[in-house]
Amino acid sequence: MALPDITLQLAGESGEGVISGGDIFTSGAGRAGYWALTFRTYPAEIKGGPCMFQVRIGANRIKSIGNHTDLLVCFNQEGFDLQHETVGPEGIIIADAESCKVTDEFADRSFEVPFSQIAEEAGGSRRGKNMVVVGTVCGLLDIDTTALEQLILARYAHKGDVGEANIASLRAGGDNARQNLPSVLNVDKPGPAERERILLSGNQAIVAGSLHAGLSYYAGYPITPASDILESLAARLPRHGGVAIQTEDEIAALASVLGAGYTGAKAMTATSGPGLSLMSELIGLAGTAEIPAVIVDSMRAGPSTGMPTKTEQSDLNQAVYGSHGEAPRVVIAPTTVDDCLTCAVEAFNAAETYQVPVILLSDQSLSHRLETVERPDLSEIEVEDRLTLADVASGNGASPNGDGNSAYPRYKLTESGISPMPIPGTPGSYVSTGIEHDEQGHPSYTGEIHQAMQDKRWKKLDALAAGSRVTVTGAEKAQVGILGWGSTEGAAIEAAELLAAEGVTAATFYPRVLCPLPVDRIKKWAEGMDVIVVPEVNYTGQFARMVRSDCEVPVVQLNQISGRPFTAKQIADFITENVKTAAGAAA
Amino acid sequence: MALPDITLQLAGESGEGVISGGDIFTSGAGRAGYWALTFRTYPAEIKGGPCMFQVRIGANRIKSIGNHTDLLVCFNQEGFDLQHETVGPEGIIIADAESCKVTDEFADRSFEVPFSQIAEEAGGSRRGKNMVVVGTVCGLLDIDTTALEQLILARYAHKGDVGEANIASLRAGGDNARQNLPSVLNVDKPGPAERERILLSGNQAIVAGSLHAGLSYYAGYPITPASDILESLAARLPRHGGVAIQTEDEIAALASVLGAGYTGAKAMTATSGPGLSLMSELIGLAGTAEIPAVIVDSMRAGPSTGMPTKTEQSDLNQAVYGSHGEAPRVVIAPTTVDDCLTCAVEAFNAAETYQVPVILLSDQSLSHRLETVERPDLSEIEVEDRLTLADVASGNGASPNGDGNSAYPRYKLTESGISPMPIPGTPGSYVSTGIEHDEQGHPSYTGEIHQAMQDKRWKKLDALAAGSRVTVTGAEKAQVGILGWGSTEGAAIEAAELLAAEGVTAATFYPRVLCPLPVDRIKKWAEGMDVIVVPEVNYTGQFARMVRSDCEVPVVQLNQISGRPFTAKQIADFITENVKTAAGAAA
Amino acid sequence: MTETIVRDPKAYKSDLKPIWCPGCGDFGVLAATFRAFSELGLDPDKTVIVSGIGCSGRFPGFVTSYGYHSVHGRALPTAMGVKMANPDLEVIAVGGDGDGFAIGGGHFPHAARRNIDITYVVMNNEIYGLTKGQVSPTSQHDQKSPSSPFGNTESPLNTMATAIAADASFVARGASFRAKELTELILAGINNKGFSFIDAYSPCTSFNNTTQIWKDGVRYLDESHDPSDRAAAFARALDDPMTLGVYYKHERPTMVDQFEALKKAAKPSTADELLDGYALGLTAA
Amino acid sequence: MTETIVRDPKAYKSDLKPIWCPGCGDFGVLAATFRAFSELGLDPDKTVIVSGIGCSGRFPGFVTSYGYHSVHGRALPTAMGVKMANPDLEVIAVGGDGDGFAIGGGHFPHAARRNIDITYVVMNNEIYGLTKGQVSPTSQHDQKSPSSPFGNTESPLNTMATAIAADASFVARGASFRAKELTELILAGINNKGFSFIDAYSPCTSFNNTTQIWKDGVRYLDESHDPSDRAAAFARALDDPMTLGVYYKHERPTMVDQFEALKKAAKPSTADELLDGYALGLTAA
Ligand SMILES: Cc1ncc(C[n+]2csc(CCOP(=O)(O)OP(=O)(O)O)c2C)c(N)n1
Ligand SMILES: Cc1ncc(C[n+]2csc(CCOP(=O)(O)OP(=O)(O)O)c2C)c(N)n1
Ligand code: SF4
Ligand code: SF4
Ligand SMILES: [Mg+2]
Ligand SMILES: [Mg+2]
Repeated sequence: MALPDITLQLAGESGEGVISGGDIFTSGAGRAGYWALTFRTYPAEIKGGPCMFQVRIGANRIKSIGNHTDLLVCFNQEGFDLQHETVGPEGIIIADAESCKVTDEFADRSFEVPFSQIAEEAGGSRRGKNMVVVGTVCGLLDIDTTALEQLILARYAHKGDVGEANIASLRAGGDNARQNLPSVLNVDKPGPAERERILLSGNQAIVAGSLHAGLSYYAGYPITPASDILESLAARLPRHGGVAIQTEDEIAALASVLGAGYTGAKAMTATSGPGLSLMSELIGLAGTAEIPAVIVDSMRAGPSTGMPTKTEQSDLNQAVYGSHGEAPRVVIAPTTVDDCLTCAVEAFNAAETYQVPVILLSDQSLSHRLETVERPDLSEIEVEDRLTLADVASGNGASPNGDGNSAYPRYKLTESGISPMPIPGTPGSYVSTGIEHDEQGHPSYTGEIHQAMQDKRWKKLDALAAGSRVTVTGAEKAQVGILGWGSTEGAAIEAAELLAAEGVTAATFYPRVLCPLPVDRIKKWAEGMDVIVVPEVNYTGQFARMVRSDCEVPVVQLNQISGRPFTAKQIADFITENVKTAAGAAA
Repeated sequence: MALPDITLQLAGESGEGVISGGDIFTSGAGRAGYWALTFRTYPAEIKGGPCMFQVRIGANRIKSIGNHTDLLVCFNQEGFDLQHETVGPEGIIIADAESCKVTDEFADRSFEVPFSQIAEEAGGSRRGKNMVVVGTVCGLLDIDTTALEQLILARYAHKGDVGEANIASLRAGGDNARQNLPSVLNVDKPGPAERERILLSGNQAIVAGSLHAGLSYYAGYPITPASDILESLAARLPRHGGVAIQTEDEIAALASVLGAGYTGAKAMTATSGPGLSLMSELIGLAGTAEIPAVIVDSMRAGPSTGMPTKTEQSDLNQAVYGSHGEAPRVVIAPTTVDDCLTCAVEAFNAAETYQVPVILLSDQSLSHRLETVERPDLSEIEVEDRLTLADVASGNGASPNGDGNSAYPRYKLTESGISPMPIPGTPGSYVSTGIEHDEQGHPSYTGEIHQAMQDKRWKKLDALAAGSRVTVTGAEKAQVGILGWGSTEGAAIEAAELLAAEGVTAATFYPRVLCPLPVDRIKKWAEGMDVIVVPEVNYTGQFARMVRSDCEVPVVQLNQISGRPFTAKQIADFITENVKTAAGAAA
Repeated sequence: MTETIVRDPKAYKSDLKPIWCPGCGDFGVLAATFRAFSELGLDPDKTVIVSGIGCSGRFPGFVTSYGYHSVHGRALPTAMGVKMANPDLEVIAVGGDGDGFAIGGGHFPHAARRNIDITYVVMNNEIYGLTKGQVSPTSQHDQKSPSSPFGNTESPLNTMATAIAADASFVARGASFRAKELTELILAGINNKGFSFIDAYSPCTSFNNTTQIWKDGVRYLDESHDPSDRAAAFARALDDPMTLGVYYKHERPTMVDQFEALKKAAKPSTADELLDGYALGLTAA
Repeated sequence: MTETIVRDPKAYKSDLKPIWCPGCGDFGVLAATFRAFSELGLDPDKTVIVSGIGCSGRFPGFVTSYGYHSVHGRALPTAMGVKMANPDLEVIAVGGDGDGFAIGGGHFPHAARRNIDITYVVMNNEIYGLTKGQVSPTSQHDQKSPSSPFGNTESPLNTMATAIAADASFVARGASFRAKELTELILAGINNKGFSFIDAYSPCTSFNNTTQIWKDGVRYLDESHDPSDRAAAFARALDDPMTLGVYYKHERPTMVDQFEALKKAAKPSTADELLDGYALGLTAA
C-alpha cells in the first residue's frame, strides 16, 4: 500500500554530506512533483558532531515534520543511536554496512548498504557516499531522478567532473536498491501541479516579502538563525541603490534602521533573541517617535545564549512587553514558509500605516526549513505606504512649517492617531524625538500632553486589532479548540485531523497579529469551544498567559522545549490523554 | 479647629530656593516632632523653569501626598498659575506681594506677603526670600523653630554669616505672620515620639538597606532618578574595601555586577527605565548562569526618554518579562520609604538564596520623597547568604572537582533547584555560562537537559512565591478590594479610610514580590472581595493584566499617567463613581 | 570653502528657546553652526541634525532644519541610517562627551572605518551636564564630582588620539568661545567628504566651569603641522590637549561611494527574480 | 619573568575536548596559555578566565581553572567585576575580534583608561568564526564573505593603534603559530600590573584561512623599538600590521591601587552610620 506521505531521516556526522544530501534529495523530490517539508538539527560545533536531516514528502501539501520516521538512513552508528527512537512501528532502517549495526528490535525491518563502497566503485571516491544514499532512497521509493540529475549537473557545473561522478554514485545507489532491497515502502505519486510550486525556506520567504514590500535599507548583526537574511540582502539590495549593512552590534543596526525609516525608507533588521533584547530601548524610541521599522526575530532556544541552533517560541513576551515604559508595537507571527512572505509584507504595511515598529516572529524551525509552497502571486499581495505630509499637503505652496521658524506639527492629534509624516528632503521640518512632546515635537512634561500622546500612540492600533488576518479550521462549535501562534499551525491542523479520526471534533485558530491581539474574535470563537488548548514550544506558556489576561478566556497549556517543533501526534495525544478528562489539566 | 495634618505647597521658579526652602522646612518640622512626606516636581531645564515642593505634615504617620493643598505659597505668578487648581475648597494662599496676583475666587482666602522685602530688611539680602517663606509658614502653623534654627546654623556653618542672616529672615517671616496674618490654619500638635524617627528618601533607604545586606560592589551609570544611589555609595563603599564604579553604560554596569556576584560579592546596580531596557540581555544571563545580583529600577515616566523627572509605574512588564527566552528573576516593589530599606535587604536575600537576579522597582516619587519613618531596628532585619560549596564541603580534603581536571558540578540538579556555588579563590572550579549546560556547566543541547535545567531554574522560586511578604489592611470580606503594588499603597490605605467614612467597606492587599506572584494568597483574598480595583500609575494596567492571567481573577483597572502619584481621594472617588455601579467598568 | 551665502544665520534659529544655563558653551556651538550653515547656504529641508541625550542633545530643537533626537549614545548609527537611506541629505550628528564616548563610544570607530559622509560635533564639557555633574570619559584624573567625591580614579580619554587611531577622515578640535575658528572647522568638516569629527570644548558653567581655564589655555596647531601625516597627528594629540585646529585629514571613498560601486555587481533583486531562483521548474520533471 | 614552575602545562587542560576545527589557531593560543600558566605556577582555584561568545569564547571550558562564559561582547566589564570584587584573583579575559571590537568595542577604551589589572587576549582571525564566516571589524578591505559578497566596504580597525590611543598599559601582538613567543607575551601580559592587551593572530581554517599568509608574513619588532614611547608605538602600529612583539608599555597605578587609596577618604559606611545621618535628633526639639 502506498502511503500519502513519508518521513525520511538522514543521520550521520557533520562533514559526511548529510545536510547537502538531504537538500539535494528535497530539491529533486520537489522537481519530481512531490511536496516537501524539512527539519534539520545542526551540531554545536563548527565541524564534526552529529547532524540530522529530516524531510517529509508526499503527494499533497505537507504541513508538519511528521509524527515518526518512516525511513531512517544511518550514515554511521551514532546516527542510529541518536535517531532510532524516532522510527515508527512500521518504519524501515537502512544502515551503512561498514559502520553501523542496528539493534535486534529492528532486525526484521532494516537493511545494510555499503554506501562508501558503492560510491567508490561507481564514482571513484568514497566521498560520493551521500549521493549513494540519495540514490538508494530514490530507488526504494521509486522516485524519478531525471530532475535530480539535472540539478546535480547544474550545481557542480564549475567543479570539473564531480557532477558526473555524483550522478554515477546516485544511479549506483538506485540500482542497488532496486536490485537488492525489497520494495517495502511506497508513497503516492503526485498529480500534475495546478500552480507553479517553489521550494524555499522561511528566511528566504521573508527576504522575498521584504523586497516585494519595497525594502531599501537593511542593517543587521550576524546571529543564528537570522544571519542568512543579512547575507541574502547583502547580495541583492545594492542592485537598485539599496544598502545592506553589517553593523557593529544590534543596537547600531536598529538605530540605523530607525534613521533610515525616518527619512522615508522602508527599513528592516533581523536578529534572534539576544539581539532582540539589546534592541529593547530603541523599540521604545520607535514607538514613541512613531517611526516605521520592521524587526525580524528568528527565535532560538533561550534563555541567554541557550541553544542557538535549536528552535523555540520563547521570545513572545520580550516582543510584546520588552522595553521600559509603555510603547506601542505590532507583533506578527507567520505560520508557514509562504506565510513568511505574506507576513513580511504585512509587517511593512503595518509599520508604514501605523508608524510603529513591527516585530516579525519566526523561529529556527520555520526560518530554516525548506517547504514546497505554491508560488505566491505577488500582484495579489498589496503593499501599503505611509501617509506623508506631501500626500496631504494642499499644494498651495504655503510652508508647512507655518510662519517663521516653527516646527511642523508632526505629532498632530488626529482622530485615528495617525499623523502625516514629513520626509526629510521635502518641506515640513521638525524634530523626531523619544522625549514626551507636544504636537510640534517640542519636549513637554505635562500630564495632559502625556495622556493625549499615549492615547494617540496606542489608539492607532485599534483598527489593526479589528482587521488583522486570522486562519481558522474546523467548525464553529467543537469539543476542542486549538489556539496557537506561529509555526505550530501545521501540526495543530493535522492534530485536529487525527482527533477527527478518533471521533473528537476539533478546530484551530491562528491569529497572525499577536499584538494587538484580536481579542473580540478570539472571545467569540472561544464561545464555541468546550475546551481550549494552547500548544507552544516554550516553558511558561507565554501566549496562553496573554489570552488569559487580554481575552479572559480559560485555556489549557501544552508546552514542550525539546528544541524540536511539535508533531501533530504530540498535540493530538496530549488532548486525548489529558484534556477530555479534566479540562483544567495541563502538561 | 486643628487639622490632623496639612498639605503645604511652595511654588516658584527654579533658583529661588523653593526646593531648599521646602527641604529645610521639612527637616525642621520633623525635628519639631511632626511626621512628614514630600513630593516635588523639577523643571526639565537644568536652571530656571517652574518648580514645586509639596510637603504634608501631621501628628501621625503620613501615608500619601495629600488630597489637596491646604496652604499654597506662591513665590511668583507662575507658581500661582500652575498650582492653584490643587488648592482645596478651604485652602489658603499666601502670595508674594511683589510678583503675584491671585484670581478672584481666592480673594477671601489669600494673603500677600512681601517676602523679598522682609528678607532684605531682616537679613540684608533679597535672597533670603525662601527663609521668609519658611518662617511665614511656621508662624502661621505655630511650629516651633528652635530645631530649625539649629539646623540652619549647622548647614551654613562654613559660609560666614549666611546662617545668621537666614535665621533673621526666618524669624522676620514668622513675626510678620503672627502679627499680620489671621490664624486660619492649625495642625494637631504631635505627641512625644515613642521610637526614634528619621527623615530620609527612598533612594537613601535603599542605600542603607544595601549596606546592611552587605553590599561590597556597586556599578552604575548616571540616570535620573537613580543617580544619587551611585553618588551616595561612591562616597561610602571604599571605606571597607568595597568599590562603586561609574561605568561607560548600563550594560557594562550589570556585566560587572554579575562578574562580582560570581566571585561571591554582594553586588548591585541602579538605573531607570532606559538602563533597564539595555540590561535585558544580561538579566537573562544572570537567570541562566544563576548569579545573584540586585538591580534597582527607579521608574520614571516612559516610554523611551519620556518625562525623566516624572513618576510612573510603567516598567513592571519589562522587569517581569524583559529578556528573550525565559529566564527566572525576582521582582520586588517597596511601598514606602522605610519599606525601601527592608525590600533592599529582601532583594539581596532573594538574590543570594535563589541565585537569581532581583529587580527592585522603586519610582521617582518614592525614590525622591522625604518621609518620616521610625528608625528601623537593623538587628531585626535578617540578612541571608548564598549556599556556597564551602558551606557543604565535607572538609575531608578531597578535591570537589573529583579526579583529574573535570569541572565541579556547579549546576547539580537538586530537590530545591538550588545548588551550592563554588567561590573563585576556593576549590571547586567550573565555568559559569549562559549557554544551556549540564550539571558541570558543559554546553549541552539535548531536549532532556534543557527541560531539566529550566525546571531547576524555575522551581527555585516556588518557595519564595509561597513565603513572600504581603501587607493587608481591612477585613477578609469587603465590598471593595484594592490590590496594588509599590508606592500607591499609602494612598490606597487612606482611600479605604475615606470609603469607610462613606459606609463602603474596603480592604487593601500589597504583595512585595511581584514575580513570582503569590498567586494562591491573592486568589484566596480575592474570594472575600465583591470587586477588586487595581490602581496603577501607568497606561495599560500592567499589574492588572498579570493578576488576570496568573490568578485568573477579574479586576477593574484604575490608571493615570499624570506624572504624579495617586491621591487617596482619586482612588476613593473612582471607586464611588465607577465601581459600585458596574463592576466591569474601568476608568 | 563655498561662498554661496543664501540665508542669514538667523534663518536657522528655531522658535524654541534653548534651555541651557547662562554661559553654557553650547550656545557658542549653536551660533557657530548657524554661521557655518549660512555660509554653506544649507537648505533646512535637506539638512538633518541627529543627536543623543544630554544638554547638548537638545541641540536639534533649536535649529530650523530636520532633526532627530535619539536615545542616549546612538547619534552615530542613527546618522548612518539617515545618510545611507538618503545620501542627498546633509547630515550632522551632535552630542555630549558622555553620549559620544561613554555609552555611545562603541559606535565611533565604526563610523570612522566606514567613512560615513557626516559631520560629528561633540560638545565636550568633560562632564555629564544633564544628569547634574558626574564625571565623563573626558574628565580629568582626580577630578571631584558627585560620583567621584574623592577624585576621579580614571584617566581621560584622548578624543583626538582616538579619532586618529580610528582613521576618521577629518579630525579637529575647536572651542565654543572661539566662534570664528569653530565656524570654520564646522564648515570644513561639512565640506570634507567623509566622516568628520570635531571635538568642541564647550564649558558647563553649572557643573564643571572650565571657561576660564580653557580661555586661558587654548592655543592653535602651528602652521607647520601636516594633517595628512597620521603618526604626526597622533603625536600632536598626545601633546597639550588644549591645542585647537585640524589635526588630521584622510580623504578616501565614502561609504556612499562604496555602495554605489556595488550596484553593478549585485544580484537581481526584485522579489519576482528571487522567487524565480526557488522555482521547481516542474516542466522538466 | 617568574621561574616558579609548579605545575605541568597539562595540569591546566580540562576534560572537555575543544570543539574547534582542525588547524584552528585557537588551539595554539590555548597551548600557549597552558605554558604561560605553568611557568607562572598559577593556582587554578585562584584564576578566572572570562570570555564572551564566539568560537574563541569557548576557551574557558578547555582550561582547568574558574571560568565565566558571558554573553557576546561583555568579557571586559565582566572581568572588571571579577577583579575589583576580588583583587586576589588572577583574571584573564579572552575572546574573538568580533566579540572584542564589534559588539564589545565600546568597553575596550574604558578598561584601558581605568587600568584594570587584567590580561586580555583576543584571538584575531579577522572573521566571525562561530556564525560561519561574516567579516569582522578587523577583516580586510574588499574581503569577500557571506555578508560582503562583493568585497568588504569597510576598512579594518587597527587594534594596536586603538589600544595605544586608549593608553592600555601593555600592548602586544602575537600569533598562534609562534608558540614560544606567544607564551612569552601572555606571560609578560600577566606579569604586567595593569591592563594588558594581546592581539593574537589565530587563523580560522574554515572561513578565513590566513594561516599561510600570516606564517609567511609575520616579522618581529626590531630591537630598537622603545615600547615606552607612545607616539613611536603608534607609528609602528601604522606600519606593517603583521609585525609581532610588544608595541607599548605604560605602567601606572592600577584600578585596584586607586580604590585602595580611597579607603581613608571615604565616609562612614555601615547602614547604622548612614541612618545616624538621617536621625531627627528629637531630643533637641
Ligand atoms: C540609557 C540611558 N542612560 C542614562 C541616561 C541619563 N543621561 C542622560 S544625558 C547623560 C549624560 C550627559 O552627559 P553628556 O553626554 O556629556 O552631555 P551633556 O549633558 O554634558 O551635554 C546621561 C547619563 C539616559 N538618558 N539614557
Ligand atoms: C547579542 C548577540 N549577537 C550576536 C550573536 C551571534 N554571534 C555569536 S559569536 C559571534 C561573532 C563571532 O566572531 P568573533 O567574536 O570574532 O569570534 P570567533 O568565532 O571568530 O572566535 C556572533 C555574531 C550573539 N551570540 N549574541
Ligand atoms: S548643565 Fe552645563 S552643559 Fe547643561 S546647560 Fe547647564 S551649563 Fe550647559
Ligand atoms: S570556525 Fe574558524 S574560528 Fe571557529 S573553530 Fe573553526 S577554524 Fe576555529
Ligand atoms: Mg558632557
Ligand atoms: Mg573572529
